[in-house]
Formats: sequence, structure tokens, C-alpha cells
Amino acid sequence: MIGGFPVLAGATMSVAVGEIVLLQGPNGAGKTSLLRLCAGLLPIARGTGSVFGFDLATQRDSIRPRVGMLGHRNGLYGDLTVAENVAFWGSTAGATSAEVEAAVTRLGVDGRLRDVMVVKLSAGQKRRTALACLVARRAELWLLDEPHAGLDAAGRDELDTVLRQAVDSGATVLVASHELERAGSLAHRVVEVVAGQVHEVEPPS
Amino acid sequence: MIGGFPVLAGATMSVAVGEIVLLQGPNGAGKTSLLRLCAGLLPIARGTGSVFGFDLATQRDSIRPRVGMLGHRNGLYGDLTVAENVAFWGSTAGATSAEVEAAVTRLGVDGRLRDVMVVKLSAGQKRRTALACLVARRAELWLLDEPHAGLDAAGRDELDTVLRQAVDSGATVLVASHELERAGSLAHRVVEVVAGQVHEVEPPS
Amino acid sequence: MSRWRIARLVAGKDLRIERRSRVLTNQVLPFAGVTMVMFAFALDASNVLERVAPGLIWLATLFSMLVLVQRSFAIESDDGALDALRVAGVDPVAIYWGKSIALAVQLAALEIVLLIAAVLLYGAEVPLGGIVLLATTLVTATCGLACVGTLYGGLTAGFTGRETLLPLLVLPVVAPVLIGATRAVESALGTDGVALSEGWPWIGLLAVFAVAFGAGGALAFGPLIEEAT
Amino acid sequence: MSRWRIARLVAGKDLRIERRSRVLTNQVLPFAGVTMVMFAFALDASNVLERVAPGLIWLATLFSMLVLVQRSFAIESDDGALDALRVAGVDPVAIYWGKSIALAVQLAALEIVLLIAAVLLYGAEVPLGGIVLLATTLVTATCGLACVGTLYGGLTAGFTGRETLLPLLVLPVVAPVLIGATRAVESALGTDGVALSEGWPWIGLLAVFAVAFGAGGALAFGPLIEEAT
Amino acid sequence: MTAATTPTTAPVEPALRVRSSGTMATRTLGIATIVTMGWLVAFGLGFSPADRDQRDAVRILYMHVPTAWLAYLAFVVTAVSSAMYLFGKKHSLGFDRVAGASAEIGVVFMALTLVTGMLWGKLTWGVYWQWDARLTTTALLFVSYIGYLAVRGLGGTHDQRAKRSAVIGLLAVIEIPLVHFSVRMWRSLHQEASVLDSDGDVDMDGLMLFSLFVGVVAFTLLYVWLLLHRSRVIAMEDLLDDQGLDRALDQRRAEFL
Ligand code: HEM
Ligand SMILES: Nc1ncnc2c1ncn2[C@@H]1O[C@H](COP(=O)(O)OP(=O)(O)OP(=O)(O)O)[C@@H](O)[C@H]1O
Ligand SMILES: Nc1ncnc2c1ncn2[C@@H]1O[C@H](COP(=O)(O)OP(=O)(O)OP(=O)(O)O)[C@@H](O)[C@H]1O
Ligand SMILES: [Mg+2]
Ligand SMILES: [Mg+2]
Repeated sequence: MIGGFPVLAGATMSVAVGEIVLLQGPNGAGKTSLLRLCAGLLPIARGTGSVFGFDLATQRDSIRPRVGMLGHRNGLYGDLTVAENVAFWGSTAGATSAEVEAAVTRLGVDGRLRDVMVVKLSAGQKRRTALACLVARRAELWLLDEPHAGLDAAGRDELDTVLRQAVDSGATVLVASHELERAGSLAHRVVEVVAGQVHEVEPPS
Repeated sequence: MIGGFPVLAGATMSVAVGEIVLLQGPNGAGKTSLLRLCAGLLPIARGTGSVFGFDLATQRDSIRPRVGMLGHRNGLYGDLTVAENVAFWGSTAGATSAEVEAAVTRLGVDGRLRDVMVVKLSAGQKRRTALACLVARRAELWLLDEPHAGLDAAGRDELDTVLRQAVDSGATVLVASHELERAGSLAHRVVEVVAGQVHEVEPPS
Repeated sequence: MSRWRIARLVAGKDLRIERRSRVLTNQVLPFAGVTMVMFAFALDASNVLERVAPGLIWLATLFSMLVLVQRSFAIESDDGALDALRVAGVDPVAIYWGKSIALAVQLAALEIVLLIAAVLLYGAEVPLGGIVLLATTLVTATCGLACVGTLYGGLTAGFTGRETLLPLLVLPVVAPVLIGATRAVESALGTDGVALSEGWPWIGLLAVFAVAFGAGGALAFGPLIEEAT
Repeated sequence: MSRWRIARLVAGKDLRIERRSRVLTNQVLPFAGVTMVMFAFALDASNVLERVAPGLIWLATLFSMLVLVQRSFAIESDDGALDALRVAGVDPVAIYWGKSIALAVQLAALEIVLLIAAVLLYGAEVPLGGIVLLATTLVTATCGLACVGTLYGGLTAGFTGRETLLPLLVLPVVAPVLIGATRAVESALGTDGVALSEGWPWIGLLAVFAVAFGAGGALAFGPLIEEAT
Repeated sequence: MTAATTPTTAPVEPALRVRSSGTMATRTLGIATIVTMGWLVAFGLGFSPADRDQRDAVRILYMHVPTAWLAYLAFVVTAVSSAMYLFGKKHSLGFDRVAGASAEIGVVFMALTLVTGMLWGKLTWGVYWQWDARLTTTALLFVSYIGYLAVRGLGGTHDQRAKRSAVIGLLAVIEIPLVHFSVRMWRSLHQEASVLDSDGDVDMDGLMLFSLFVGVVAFTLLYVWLLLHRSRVIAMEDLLDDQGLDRALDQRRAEFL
């Protein structure tokens, strides 16, 4: 993601390609809003923003196919199985069935879980499935809103690996999270959002 | 909570009054199911369970008014304000308006937030409101399913204080959480749930 | 905490939410209007419209009731509030009364508008006795409908396909209300030359229905929401 | 990835979910039945029913369509899948086509059952020309209804009170389909002695409607779901 | 609650050994049913006279009326055993199975009433269907028991199913009087109650009445026979579910080891 945009109450930030940026801040600061803005889910009322050099307000169609987002909700179909969900989300982005399979395995929702309907999964298993869908889509900009919530220790490790690999293959990651130790150790940069203002925090060691 | 119940796939556990017990375990282990069982939301297919000496299968009516649960969903009314929500949940349990007010203040959803409709809150603010409703109910057995998810650092501290105070005034708390450091330092006992089996973990130092 | 106070809390909450979201005035009322117009279209065979007007009013009320019930329980199940009510051990009878009262208030408002519209449109001269009959019909029918609606709304809340399951269960049960209320209104308005006195026996049917479901619902509501998953 | 392939994926997903949950056969079909029976009750006073039977079929279809549309978009908005589709930049035209196709398939299944039942019940001797007319009506009306339903379903998905907003918006719009299809079926079945040839002009209306909404919907769907919150 | 998350300490139930739902009693009953059905055919199609106005079409009566009455009976049985389940101390699932089986048979019988009625209507009125009071209410009753069966199919444990459907079963039964008295509440085309009318005297040809009686007996036997089998089959299905649960539990334990 290249470009700068004034965010939420006047601050400006920009993110370079290949970075993992952690958004932290108190409840209600505006992290979710910021991510939804980048995803084009919230309109921009004041100021401008651009992603990949395209304007957020007017050129969404060029941005979106390259963006993948995991919000508070998982965006899964309850009456489809894990494998069917990943296959649907993967193949609408043009993924082959081998890629879909790889994503399912990577997030540990293979084996018995593969053919379980999503309504019957536990919260963490749903979260893993949603992550698998995201992996299968191979986005260039990843927007993750509290991806750690609900994941167990193993799941968090898997998430780290997935994000590292994504960044290695050229993706950019924006994570909003309250798991500061976890996400902080992974991030290249930490940005604090407070009351709609954005400012840099010293990089983690 | 007094009594023992065989849980989920054959194990037995019992919890003494005034304890904070942390349930940990991998995704899909059965923590949520265990909590819902205690709340009487899931029927018991095999075995028996009792809470406060009352049987879980047949004497729910005697148990429930003393139980408070925070599940994955918050159980809030989106079109009511924060204050109205807390007042509704509090006063159905007989809380006075002073107690309601105290709960709102304690969880930091007072001030401007008091009169904001719940749909307009951020995820963490909703979680705080749900906790405030729970506090206003003054339950004797607290069942918390991932209460940390979505809360910021300050919120987690407030949660700790709230739980300590609840236990001091005689309540029993069962927390399922993946925030092991956080919850582990608070808990008197840690119980691990794996694949429906329950076993004790060495107490935290 | 008395049962009645909790019922008032529940009803108050529902009505407050309704006042905020204005679903009744902005959506249900126009919906009822549109439904009646659609019936009129489907009938089209002209001049019969006036004769079937009382039936149409109640038909529109029934369909509007279905959406009101759905909304009333969507509020509860959207964020798991119904589960929370169960866990908290809030008296189910009180919940039932509270939600029935809120539903009845909304239904009554709707019916009054529809009835007045019908009387004005068809220029019927309603005698004083007719007005009394109309009002009684309205009250008894509304109570019955609200009780049935709340009961089945609780049963279907939280299931897939509740949009269809609810009508499937409710409509057959309220058929007597449809018949009774239609006949009573016919005789109040003097449609087809029906005498006023013919209307009162139907009120008996409506009252029995309302009492039966008011009592039965209060008993059955607890077990029913208990078993909703 | 071609637009058409994505549309097939979307339609396939919707139909698979329907096959799993069996909402159509287990609930919508009985619901349509119950709707027709309730009409019969309300109209009982006047022996107009026989004449309006074709209208009843389409009315029942319309109401069933509303619940099908609601269900179709409940799938999408329950867990935020519609948002995810938007963010992922999945071609909205493809989503529109896919969901319309799935809806049309379900509607057609429903109508076939209702029409066959009607033909049998009224013991109409349908001439060959009548069957052709019936089939054409069914196809064109279904396309039109599916297009309108999907369009407004997308608009109302995720709003409070969508249970009422949807019918309010859809019913007036599909009034031409109700009239056209009713007339066409009347003349196919020869109800009231309507000649077969009188039916075909209505097909024209239905076809124009379907094409207009098919094209307009494909254009408008993207912007509409874009603005949904 | 699902298999995978169920607590257990109870002993695993004995393996399903029963291979059929038949016993000596039901076999005897089955034979009796077949014999009386034979009688019904003989009387209905042979011995009983044709009607003055309706000619041979009247023979439909011997199926039409018994199925209607047995459907009523079936629904009443559903209601009664629902009540036994709900208000009984033990909440015995046996009552729930009887209620479910009876409703299923009732729906089939009601469908038969509708079909025979429609065929009869074609012969006497010239059309299969009229939106007449009796017909409409019958259709309504039919649909509401389809709703009852839909509620049974909502899933959950056996106890959940039982409690939910028991309530519906108790509420739906109040429609029967509606159907029965509908002919008097409306201006109806359908036959007024002529066999069981309120003043008690019967105006029907003797042999016709006897044939009808044979029909009622035959269908009652059929009903009881079906009820016994069907409720046993439901019991076996439930048992199978429970065994599936046990198997899932074992699997779950194995997962841990
Ligand atoms: C679809 C069409 C029909 C339906 C759904 C239907 C339904 C019923 C039902 C539910 C009953 C039982 C009534 C009670 O005892 O409460 C009944 C009885 C009867 N039906 Fe029909 N019927 C149909 C058509 C006809 C026709 C066409 C005839 C003859 C012209 C007919 C003649 C009778 C007679 C004679 C009885 C016995 C009445 C009594 O003694 O109670 N039905 N029908
Ligand atoms: N509604 C349901 N129907 C069927 N199976 C279910 C249902 N809910 C959960 N399960 C199954 O029960 C098991 C335990 O689920 P549960 O939600 O209790 O796990 P959990 O310990 O809370 O996991 P998490 O950490 O992911 O929240 C899982 O294997 C899951 O697949
Ligand atoms: N739908 C909405 N309508 C109006 N205001 C909203 C809406 N959603 C959020 N807000 C407001 O915007 C602000 C920022 O919310 P946002 O969800 O972005 O916070 P956040 O940083 O993600 O917080 P959290 O850590 O709790 O998730 C909050 O003050 C909230 O009240
Ligand atoms: Mg947030
Ligand atoms: Mg859980």
C-alpha cells in the first residue's frame, strides 16, 4: 500500500509495501473504522486516501480484488462445510483446488473438520476457517481486525507463520489487535490510534 | 458452585465457592460447551451435574437466578442506549438504579457513551457494556466465555478488578479464555479441557 | 421482584425500541396498505371489493402481525438476548406477558388505522351500536392475535427458516380469529345487509380464543423458549 | 475469472445451501398452501373465489417469493458474507446473476407445483396452446420476479426492519407481474371464458418487465449493495 | 446438543438387536386388518346399494368418511399423548413417540380424505376443488399438522423435540371442532353432518350404514396397527441416534488419547 491518507480526525499515515503494521489503541479509538475505510466499506467524508496508488473514494474497483479483510464477523456460510467455504472464497478469487487444499491444511481445519458444517464449529475453529478463506484468496493487502480473538496458542503461531509468508511473497499487512505482545513482536511498525488520531510508536526491538 | 459433574466426555470436575477457575484448552476442546452446560443452555445427554447443590437437568429454575453468563454474543439490545441496557438487565434482577449507575461507571461506559445506542459502539465498548450488565445483576456464579476478547489493556485491568471484587463478596467465577497469562495470574486454579476431557493443571505461582 | 413488574419492564423495552426504530409507522403500516392493494389487484373482479373489505382488513392485519412478531423476536435473538434472558432466569411468564402486551399495543394501533380507513373509504354509516361492536372486536381479536403471535414467535426464534415456519404454524391457528373478526366487522358495518345482532356471538368466539391462548401461552412459553437452540 | 463462472459459483452455493436446509420443500411450499387457504377464508363471504383462483396462485407465489428473498440474503448477511464479497471485489453483476438464477430455480419449482395443483383442482382441460402459454408465462414471470427480488433483497440486506421493508418495496413493483401473469393463466385455463389469444399480449408485458429488471438490476445491484451498511 | 460435546458416565446401552417392529400381537392385528379391509371391499363395492342421486359414486363414502374420522382420532391421540408427556411426572419419551407416529398417520389419513373428497367432488360437483368451508378447514387442518411435523424435525435432543412438539400438538387439536362445525358456521356446499348429527338419529340406508361401519372398523384396525409399528420404528431410530452418540463419544475419547 502506497500513499497517505488523513484518518478519522486529521492524522496522516502511510504504509509501505511488504510491511506488517500493528494498529493499537484503546476501545473506540477507531481501529476498526480505519480498516473498514481501507477496505472501502466506509465512505470517506473528509480528506483523501489511496491504496496501491488508486484513490479510495473513486477507484475502489481497482483496489478491491487485491484486498483481503478479516473483520469481526467471519463472513462464512453456516450451511456449507469448511472445505466448501474455503473453496467458494478461494475460487471466486481464481484459486486452484490445490491452493484451496493447501489453505485448509495450513490452518489446521483439515481432517475430520474438513466436512463439518460451519455452524457446528467452535468459535476458534470458525476463525481458523475464515483465515483459511483469506489465505486461499492470496490478497496483496491484508486487513485483519483482531485476528487473534478466539484462536488458541497453536492457532496464533499458525497465524504468525501465515502472515510472515504473506509478507515474504510481497503482501502488506495491517493488523488491529489488543494482543500487543503477540502482534507487536511480529510487526515491523506499531501505530497507535487514539481518539481518531494516528501516531507512530517506537518500533519493537 | 458446589458439586461435581462429569463433563463432556467422561471427566469430572468440581469447583468450590469463591474460586476463580480458568478453563483453557485448544480450539474445539469444549470450553464453551462446558460453560453453556453450567448455564443450562445445553441439555445433558449423559451423566449428571449440579450447581449450588441443585441438579442441572431438573432444577434449573433454582439455579438460574443466581447465575450470570457472558457468552460469545453480548446479549444487548442494539436500539437501546448503554444506560438503558444496563438498567434493563440490572432491574430484571432487582438492582436499584444506584447499583446500575455504579456498574456503568465501573466499566468505563459512562460519560458520553452512556446515552449512545449500542449499535453505534465499537466491539470493545459493547463488550464493556455487556460486562456492566453482568455486574449490575450481582450473580453468584459467573460464567465468562472469552471475556478478554476485544477489551483493551485498561478494560482488562477493570475486568480483573471486577472479578476480584465479585469473588471477595462470595461469588464463584468460571472463565474460559485463550489469554493464558492474563487470566492465569488471576485464577486460583487452572483446568485444562482437551477433546472433551477435563484435567487439572498445576496452580499458577 | 414481582412478575408483573418484570412484564412491564419487558413491554416497556419493546415499545421503546419500536419508538426509536419506527418500524410500525414507517414500514408495517405501509406494508399493510400495500398488501390490501395487492389483494384488490388479484381480485380485480371489481364491485366485490366492498363486500370483502372486512376480510381484507383482517387478512392484512394477520400478515402484518407476522412481520411484527418476527421483528419482536429478531430483537431478542440478534445478539443472543433471548439466551441471556433464559440464563438469567427471568420469569418466562413475565417475558410472555410483556412481549404480548407490546405486540398487542402495536397491533391495535395498526388495526385502528386500517378500520378507520375502511370506514371512510367505503363511506359506511356506522351506528353507535356498530362502533361498540367494532371496538369490542378490535380488543378481543388483538389480544388473541398477540398471545398466539408471541407464543409461536418464541418457539421459532433462532431457527433457520423461521420466516416461513412462523406463518406455517400461526396462520392455521388464527383462522378462527380471521373468521370471527371478519364476521363481526361485517355486521358492525352492515356489509351485505348483515344485522348488528349477528356480530355479538362471534365476539364470544374471539374472547374464548384470547383467554385460551393467554392462559395456554403463559404456561407453554417457558418450556418452548427453553427448548430453542 | 469470467463473470459467468462466478455467477455459477454463487448460484451453486445458494442452491447447495437450499438443498441442505430444505427450506423450500419443508416450509415455503406449505406456507404457499396456507396463504391460499387463508385467502379463501377471508373471501368466503362472497362466492368470488373461483373466479380469482389464478390470482390466488400468483399472490401465494409473491408472498413466498418474499420469504425466499429474505432467506437468500439472510444467508449473506448473517455472518457478514455480503461485506466480505464487497471487500473481495467479487463482481456485483456476477453476484446479481448468480443469486437471481438460484432464486428463479426455487421460484420455478414452487410455481410448477402450484400451477399443476391448480390445473388439477379446477379440472381445467388445458389445450396444447394453453400449455405452451402456461409454460411461457411461468418462465417470463419467474425471471421478472427473481430479478426484482434479488435487486431489492440486496438493497434491504442488513437493515433493521428488513422483514417489512422488503415487501413494502417489492410488492408495488411486482404488481404488473401479478396482473399480467394472472391474466395469462386465466386465458390459458379458460377461466371466465377468456380466449387463449388474449393471453399472449400479457406475456409481452411480462417479458418486457423481466428484461428491464434483468438489465437494470445488473447495473444497479453493485451501487446498491455498496451503499448498504 | 451434539454428539461430540456430550458428557457421559452412563453405561453404554445394549446393542440394537431388534430386527423388526413386529410382534405376535401386531401380526394378529395385521391379519385382522386385512380381513376387515376385504369385508369393506365386499360391502362397499358389492353388497351396499347405489345411491338414488349419486349412484355408484356414493361408494367413495366408505373410504372418505372413515379416513376423516380416523384422522380426527389420530390428532386427538397426538394431543392426549402430548399432554401425558408434558404433564406426566416422568416425561416419558414413549408418549412423544406415540404422538409423533399418530400425527404422521393422521396426516396420511387426512390426505386420503382430501383425495377421495376431491374425486367425489369431481363426480358430484364437476370440479375437484371448491373453496368451501369444510374443504378449506380440512386443508387447514392438514397444513397445520404438516407444521407440527416440521416442528418435530427441527432437531435437538429427543427431549427437546418432545417438549416443543407436545405444545404444538396440544394447540393444533383445537382446530378439529372448527372443521367439524364449519359446515354450520358457513353457507357450505359440503354435506351436513348426517351420520353423527347433533340430534342423534340416523337417516341412512341400513346396508349403507353397515358398510360405513365396516369401513370405520377396518380403518381403525389399520390405524392401530400402523401406530404400533410406527412408534416402535421411531423408538428404534432414537436408539440408533443414542448409539451414534456413544460411538461419537468413544471417538472423542480416542482423540484425546
Ligand atoms: C376435497 C373435498 C372434500 C373434503 C376435504 C371433505 C372432507 C370431509 C371431512 C373432513 C369429513 C368429516 C366431517 C366430520 O364428521 O367432521 C367429511 C365427511 C363427509 N363428506 Fe366430505 N369432503 C370432501 C368432499 C365431499 C364430497 C364431494 C361429498 C359428497 C357429495 C362429501 C360427502 C361427505 C359426507 C356424506 C360426509 C359424512 C358427513 C357426516 O356425517 O359427518 N365430501 N368430508
Ligand atoms: N452447535 C453445534 N453443533 C454441533 N457441534 C458443535 C456445536 N457447537 C460446537 N460443536 C462442537 O463441539 C466441540 C466443542 O466446541 P466448543 O465451542 O465447546 O469449543 P471451545 O473449547 O469453546 O473452542 P474455542 O476455543 O474455539 O471457542 C467442537 O468440536 C465443535 O465442533
Ligand atoms: N456504526 C456506527 N455508527 C456510529 N458510530 C460508530 C459506529 N461504529 C463505531 N462508531 C464509533 O466510532 C468510534 C470508533 O469505533 P471503532 O469500532 O473503529 O473502534 P475500535 O478502535 O475498533 O475499538 P475496539 O477496540 O473496541 O474494537 C467509536 O467511538 C464508536 O462509538
Ligand atoms: Mg474494533
Ligand atoms: Mg469457545
